[in-house]
Amino acid sequence: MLEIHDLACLRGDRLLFRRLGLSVQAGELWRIAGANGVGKTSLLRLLCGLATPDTGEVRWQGKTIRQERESFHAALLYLGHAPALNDLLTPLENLHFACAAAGDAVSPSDCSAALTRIGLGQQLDLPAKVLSQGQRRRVGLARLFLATQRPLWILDEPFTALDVAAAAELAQVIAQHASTGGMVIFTSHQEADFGMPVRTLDVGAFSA
Amino acid sequence: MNLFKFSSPQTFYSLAGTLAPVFGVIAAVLATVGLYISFFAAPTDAVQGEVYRIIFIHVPAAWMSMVIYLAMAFWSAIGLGLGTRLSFYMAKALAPTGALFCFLALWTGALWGRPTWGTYWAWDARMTSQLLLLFLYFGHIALTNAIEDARRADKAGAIIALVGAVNIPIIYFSVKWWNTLHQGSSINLTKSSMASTMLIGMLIMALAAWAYSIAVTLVRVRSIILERERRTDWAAAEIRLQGAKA
Amino acid sequence: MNNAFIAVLRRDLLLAWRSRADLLVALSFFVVVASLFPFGVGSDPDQLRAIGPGVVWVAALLATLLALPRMFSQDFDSGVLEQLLLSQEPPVAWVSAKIAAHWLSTGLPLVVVSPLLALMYGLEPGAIKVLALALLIGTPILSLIGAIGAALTLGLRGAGSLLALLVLPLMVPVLIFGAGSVDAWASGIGLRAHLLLMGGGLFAALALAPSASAAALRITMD
Amino acid sequence: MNWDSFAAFIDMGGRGAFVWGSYGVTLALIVAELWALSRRRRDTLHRLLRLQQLDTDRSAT
Repeated sequence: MLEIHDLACLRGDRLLFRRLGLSVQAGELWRIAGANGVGKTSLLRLLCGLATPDTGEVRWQGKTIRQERESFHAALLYLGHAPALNDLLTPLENLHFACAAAGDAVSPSDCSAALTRIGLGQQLDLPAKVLSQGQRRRVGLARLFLATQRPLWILDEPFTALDVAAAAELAQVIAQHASTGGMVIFTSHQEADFGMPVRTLDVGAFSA
Repeated sequence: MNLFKFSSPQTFYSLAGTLAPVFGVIAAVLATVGLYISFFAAPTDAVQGEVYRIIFIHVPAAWMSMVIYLAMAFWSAIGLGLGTRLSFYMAKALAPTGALFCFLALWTGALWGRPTWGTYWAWDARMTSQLLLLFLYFGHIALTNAIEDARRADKAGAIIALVGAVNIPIIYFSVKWWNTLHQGSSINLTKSSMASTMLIGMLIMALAAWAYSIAVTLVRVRSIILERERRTDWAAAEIRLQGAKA
Repeated sequence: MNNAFIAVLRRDLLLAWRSRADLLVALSFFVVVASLFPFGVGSDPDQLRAIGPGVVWVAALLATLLALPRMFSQDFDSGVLEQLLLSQEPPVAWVSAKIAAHWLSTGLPLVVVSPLLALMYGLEPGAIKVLALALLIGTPILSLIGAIGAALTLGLRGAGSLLALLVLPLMVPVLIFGAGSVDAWASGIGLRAHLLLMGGGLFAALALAPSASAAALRITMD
Repeated sequence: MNWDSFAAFIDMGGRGAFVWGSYGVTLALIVAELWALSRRRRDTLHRLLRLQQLDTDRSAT
């Protein structure tokens, strides 16, 4: 269970938001809404501990994520705005590395299965730099299939550059994760049908 | 725990406001006494004649450049350890004065070296370490200025100050080893028998430099505090008040 | 613990192999810089023999400096660094792996090529071996110290010259004892003291630099 | 008193250039730092005042 108390975030000289509170229970789906530049990505980075808040706290299972860094990061999957790929490596190598570096024991065959499932079966051994923007995002998203044991998913604009079919499959994967007791926090411009209730948090409501 | 009362920027701001002029006056008094001793009370040196009087600012400058860098490392450690923003402000406020004294130590050392050794720069162990310390100061100031985000600049500056401080003794002893290897034992700038008046003069000038550094740092930290805490109510009021006058 | 270490080490070495052209460029920089000095100093053999070790060491410092930004910048731009910071294993693990991979791909080649330059400066066989040994112990320290600077200057404009200003003064002791060990051997004093001191420096750097770099990276990504 | 005349004091045993070169530059740099400090304080206050007005205008609209 993720709780946020009285969170404030300063970007350079501008106060993005303050007194932001949120409580995410198991099985919940949260969409972070707000105009561009209001601090959605900054909020997500605060939630996963990449950035330290000016004031306020983020708690995971009751303890602040600064104290419980290791166990929090074991339970978290964060997919940033840019897909974390290296252009010289193939999608298979990138995905396998991403899991191993995060500490998940995942075999190359699981990775290639995940990649084929997300529609990159033919591109397994091409260097990532030849892939299209949409294909690169899907390599990043393929990690979702391999991170089901991580309850908290924080996804920054997961639906961008995806065609309709891929977006529908992604929505289905997210809904399935939430229904099995996972928590998903994501930002998105387009509406997506998850077949379940989606709670929304408007960051603009907390802006200074 | 009123110790932490002073660690809040607001209370420290007013405290620094009262202390800065006090240390300024102390510095002025000590400097006049020190200068009187260095020029009028201290006798002419048998070996070096009058030029040794440069010692009365060369040695204090060299000491202060070292003391201020270690103070910066101290505040950096506290800032990183306890996360108190004020400690980072102190480290940032100290850097320019430290670099100034470091340059002065090199400048006066060179002007002293010319008549004594015949060259402005003789790769003497102490002077070479002083030069490297100046590079450490430039590195710290350049890094903190290159980073826009003030919070990241503070912490990055703190890390390089600590890494630098850990390396100072290593640099000093390796330069000393390297110097004695290539040049035999260097002429010790302060070897000439220290008449007591000379020693007293030097100590008073060192204390004057110390008081001066504190006064300047306190004034500089006040404007850093205002800059960084401008969103708080007390700082906004102070800015309106002082801004109108300035 | 070793999961992330091995994963990052293997990947970085694989990447180094795939972009080995860049590594050859960095290595050729080392050779070019070292071979410039005779044009400035003259080709008198005795003089070259005297300045040889020092020149090779300064060139090694500059070559390491040139290759340092690459240690983190590629992963910083692609977002991989963010994912690494979120790994459940402590950052010291994968930062050490990155530094080790950086040394293996850029530091070790300097050691391998140094005999070639030593010959160019007319050093006798014994001196060539001592120089290579000193570089073998010294270049990891350069990578370790450089990693802190690379982490601090990540993503800054003018990071190259800022990095040089930050780390070169800290590398002076390694330069002194590295170049000094060849002179000490040549003059019969023996190089044990120099190499022992550098060994001590290496262990100190191994203990402190990775955690300092990890802290710097966390601050940079804040 | 070491000096019998002001000229001797300035001459400093023939090393006047070096002694006054050191003390002069020290004095000059100290004065420069104090001047820079007061200018920095004034500029900071003016800049912060303008930023403040900017904020009040923005939140007023």
